Amino acid sequence: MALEQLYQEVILDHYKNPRGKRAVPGAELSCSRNNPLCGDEITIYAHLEDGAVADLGFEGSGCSISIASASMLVEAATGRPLNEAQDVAVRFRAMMAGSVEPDEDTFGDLVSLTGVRKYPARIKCAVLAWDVFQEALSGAGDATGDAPH
Amino acid sequence: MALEQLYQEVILDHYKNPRGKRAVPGAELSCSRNNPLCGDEITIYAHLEDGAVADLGFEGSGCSISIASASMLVEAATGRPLNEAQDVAVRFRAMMAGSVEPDEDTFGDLVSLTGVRKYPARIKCAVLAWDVFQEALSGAGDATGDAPH
Amino acid sequence: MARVAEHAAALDVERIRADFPILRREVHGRPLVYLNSAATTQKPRQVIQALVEFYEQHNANAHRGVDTLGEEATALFEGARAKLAAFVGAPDPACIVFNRGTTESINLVAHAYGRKVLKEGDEVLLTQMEHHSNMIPWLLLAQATGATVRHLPIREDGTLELDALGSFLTHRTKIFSVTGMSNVLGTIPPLRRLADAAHAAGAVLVVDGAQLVPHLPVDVVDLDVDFLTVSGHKMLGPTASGGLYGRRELLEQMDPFMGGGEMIREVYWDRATWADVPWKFEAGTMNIAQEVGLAAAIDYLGALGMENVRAHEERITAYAMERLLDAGARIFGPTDPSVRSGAISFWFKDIHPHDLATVLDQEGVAIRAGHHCAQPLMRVLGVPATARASFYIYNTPDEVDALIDALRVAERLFRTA
Amino acid sequence: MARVAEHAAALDVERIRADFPILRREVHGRPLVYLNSAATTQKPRQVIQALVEFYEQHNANAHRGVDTLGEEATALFEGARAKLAAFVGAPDPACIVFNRGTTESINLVAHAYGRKVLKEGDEVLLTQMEHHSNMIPWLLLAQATGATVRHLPIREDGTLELDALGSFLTHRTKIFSVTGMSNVLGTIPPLRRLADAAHAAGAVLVVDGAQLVPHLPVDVVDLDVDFLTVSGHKMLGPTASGGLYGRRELLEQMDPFMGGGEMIREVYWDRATWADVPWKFEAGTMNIAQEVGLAAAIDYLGALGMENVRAHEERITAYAMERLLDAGARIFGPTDPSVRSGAISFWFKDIHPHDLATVLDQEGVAIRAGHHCAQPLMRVLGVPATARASFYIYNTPDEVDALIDALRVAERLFRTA
Ligand SMILES: Cc1ncc(COP(=O)(O)O)c(C=O)c1O
Ligand SMILES: Cc1ncc(COP(=O)(O)O)c(C=O)c1O
Repeated sequence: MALEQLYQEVILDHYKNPRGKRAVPGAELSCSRNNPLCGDEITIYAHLEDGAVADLGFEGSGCSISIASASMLVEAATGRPLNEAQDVAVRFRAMMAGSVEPDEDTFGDLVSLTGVRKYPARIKCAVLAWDVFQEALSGAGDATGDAPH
Repeated sequence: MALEQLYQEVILDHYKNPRGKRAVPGAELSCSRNNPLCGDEITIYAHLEDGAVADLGFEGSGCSISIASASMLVEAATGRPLNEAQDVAVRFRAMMAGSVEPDEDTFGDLVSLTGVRKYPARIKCAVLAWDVFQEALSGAGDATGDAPH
Repeated sequence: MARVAEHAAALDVERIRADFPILRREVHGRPLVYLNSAATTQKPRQVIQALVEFYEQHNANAHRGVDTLGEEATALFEGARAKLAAFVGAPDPACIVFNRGTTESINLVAHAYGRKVLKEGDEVLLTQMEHHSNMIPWLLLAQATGATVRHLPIREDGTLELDALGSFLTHRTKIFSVTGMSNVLGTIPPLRRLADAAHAAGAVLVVDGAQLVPHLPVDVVDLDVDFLTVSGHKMLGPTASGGLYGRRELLEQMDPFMGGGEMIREVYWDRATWADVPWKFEAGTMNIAQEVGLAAAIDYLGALGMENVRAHEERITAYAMERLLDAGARIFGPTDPSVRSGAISFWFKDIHPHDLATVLDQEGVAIRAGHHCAQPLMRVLGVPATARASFYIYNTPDEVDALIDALRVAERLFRTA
Repeated sequence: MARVAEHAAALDVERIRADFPILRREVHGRPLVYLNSAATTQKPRQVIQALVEFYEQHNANAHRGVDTLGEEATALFEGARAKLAAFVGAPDPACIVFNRGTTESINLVAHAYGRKVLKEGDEVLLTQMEHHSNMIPWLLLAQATGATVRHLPIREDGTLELDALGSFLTHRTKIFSVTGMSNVLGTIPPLRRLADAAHAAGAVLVVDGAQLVPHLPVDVVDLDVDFLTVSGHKMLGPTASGGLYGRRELLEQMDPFMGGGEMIREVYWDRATWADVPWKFEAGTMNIAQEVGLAAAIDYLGALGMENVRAHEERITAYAMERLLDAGARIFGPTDPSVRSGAISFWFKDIHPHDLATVLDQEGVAIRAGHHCAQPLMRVLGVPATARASFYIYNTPDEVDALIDALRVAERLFRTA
């Protein structure tokens, strides 16, 4: 049934027990963004070491999809070299847009979010954390008007 | 047939041979107004003596209905005491609005303009000269933005 | 309010429903349960038919032709103006300016009245429960003029903090703009009292009527308001229909808003004079068919009787609130159905409103989730968003039951294991 | 232009006419001969049906819901944007702002771009043949900013005095706004050349596309225009449909026009940030159904092919001009059908255009009489008003004959005895 496909166990698990839901001490990069449709807001904190994402965390409030997606982002990107982390983000967005097929090896738990593709209004929820993450990495977070308030 | 009722002989006659189509020498009252729908413009000149409309004239360009109506106005109002002239104007407007029945004794040639009542967009043409006349009499012509240009 | 309900006739909701083709639709295999009329209402066949008839029989530009179609279109358009004037109790159709709805109307007042009247140091008073459409135009106006925008607080129960009115509404206040009915809380402020207070302070009262006019009998003379906005799409009319009531003297003093064809009297290379009200505010080709459609909507509501519309909504709101509270929902805004509207914002079992709306949609139930264009109010309420069910003439108690059943489905899905 | 006609397929006008219910109407007992498409066009059943289907199946507010109807309405509305973008050759749907048409679009540019850019001493260049909708917004802007409005003259034959361009378009000119096709004279200015000249002078080129877009293939990239307005109601679409194409960088720099719901990102009591383009310019509930109807109109025109539309109009214009001249009419504007549109203004036997239109209407023939929202141009032409017949895809040579026959009736009626 469609609902169970959207709200898969793994999503609900990430929602209820989000990984890395905390401010990262000593994070050099941080960025905040909201989804103007629903008011959800996610802040991402990243601490870099030797060109890799050494520590990653997030804070914010949101629906199950946006929180689960943020939690999966933490799992998927922590420990990766910067360029690899950026690459995951690009490919995740492509997967949500439907131009890349889901593949468990590359995406792990993230595959569960493809159920959202059938709900256009919710895709924004799934990519919100990734928007913020990419903005944080680009160091652009401070330059835009979207800094944390 | 409808057209002949709108464009009665007497109207076409006033249109082609308008009475009083001239500036009145020594007119104390004058006023100009346009019909924004079509750009027609009528100027009315009135010279008063002993509380009566001693001389009346008009200038301007317009369709057959607006010119004929101006010409009939000159005929109907010239020589009348001010209050009587004003009264004719009020009653003519009421006739055009349909609230007063046409009556040859009171209105003379003006009765021919009731054919216009079936053409709502043209009623403005029939009352244009009368608008200007009433404004001229009220002495309001100079105070409004509608003075001749 | 209670008085209204007493002598009101019950609406024949089954017959009403038969007039709304979309209510026969299914969503995800379930019959559509449309509980989102505060966002926009559905349209009865009479309104759709009025549009079809206009385009099939009378379509022409209004106020421009002496041809038959042009005269018919003009008569229908101006006839719609007279109907809307009568519907809100306006003394004269010339007090009604047509446009796209409440947002355009408030922008019009802010621009054409506000820019003329406001000076640095002046104040515009709003309340904490306004829709963005009754906030942003004033913010932009304040930026352009140096005036300040203030916000009358609300109480815990979602009503206005009227005790504070005296300190917020002062001689500096030139414009007091308030919703006639909150789209989030359902609150119905005491407009006549606010009008009297505004006038005593030397301000004009602007009423955002987006939610008010569709749901309650309104008389601008009794209420003594200076401006009232109307959103046609929220009262059975087409999108892009509606307008602004304005006190005639005010409309006449005001500058134009948009410039263009039809709003002029005489145009020269370097200057122009304006048409009489209301046409001074209607530039270019207007929303002709849409206002003709709105006239059909007004006929429809008029035949039902606005007192009966209100009584129906009061009843269904009472039932919905009872069942929602029973089910464990937290309701924002006044809880007495006789002093509030049928727009019920709630929070249910800590399920995020977005998730709730998605689950409900799977069950065929359409509600709205989000900040409802009232972000600052959400901060006052301490929530990022709410779920909102809203009712209109076509909703039934059975649909309330369907809402509750769908909430249970969501509850099961999100229950912490 | 001639090139267009050569490889164009003839329109199947009888089949087209069958799509327009209103063309089966009678007026004063005569079949309707509608020669007023420059004022507004008639609507094919496909467009009417698109409206009906929207209201019967998908009606909801766009961009606000996660429910099925909300998503469908949003997809249809945004789909219409992509269609309009493709129709005018815009590189990206984000370059299309929806609104009521040309008048609102020009007001938007004057307000959101003009107020930001213009300073005292700057100039806005128009031409002598502009519609009031392309004059008044600039006049109001000039009053607000201290800028000056100038007007490029026209020649005797109704074309622009391009030799004077250099002295009118200077470094002081910040905005050059010109009609893409005159609604009075039919003139089609050389837009690419004007765009190049504007850009060389450091100005932006705004094109009033009210008449252009419905009648000629248009590509904003080829023409290199900065803004182009679209009036949906003049191209088979509903009233209150249409919008503005704007170069993306310009739209992004611009201030908002109207404030309200949906055009924001974040709202606080005392400040707000704006949504991305194009939504920054779309406040409150939009003309959703209308733009969906316009999409159906674009599909209809696209299926015919705009080159074929143009070729048909060129042919019928040639025939009408020949017959009008034969009948003794004086025609304003260019006389070569390959460089002009099918809007033909004329003066006939010294019969006032108003009288002419009334007589023609009695014969079932709808034309427009008046100043056509171009009072200053009338003064240049030395007439208080003109009669105007204008043609579109559904008009036939037989209808030209009906026009000429009706003119003879007027001639007999007004013949000086
Ligand atoms: C209270 C309130 N004000 C203003 C608006 C905006 O009105 P419109 O959609 O007519 O622009 C709405 C609805 O969206 C509303 O509920
Ligand atoms: C050349 C021209 N510009 C502007 C307009 C006004 O456009 P709209 O009716 O879309 O406001 C028109 C039509 O009335 C026109 O012909």
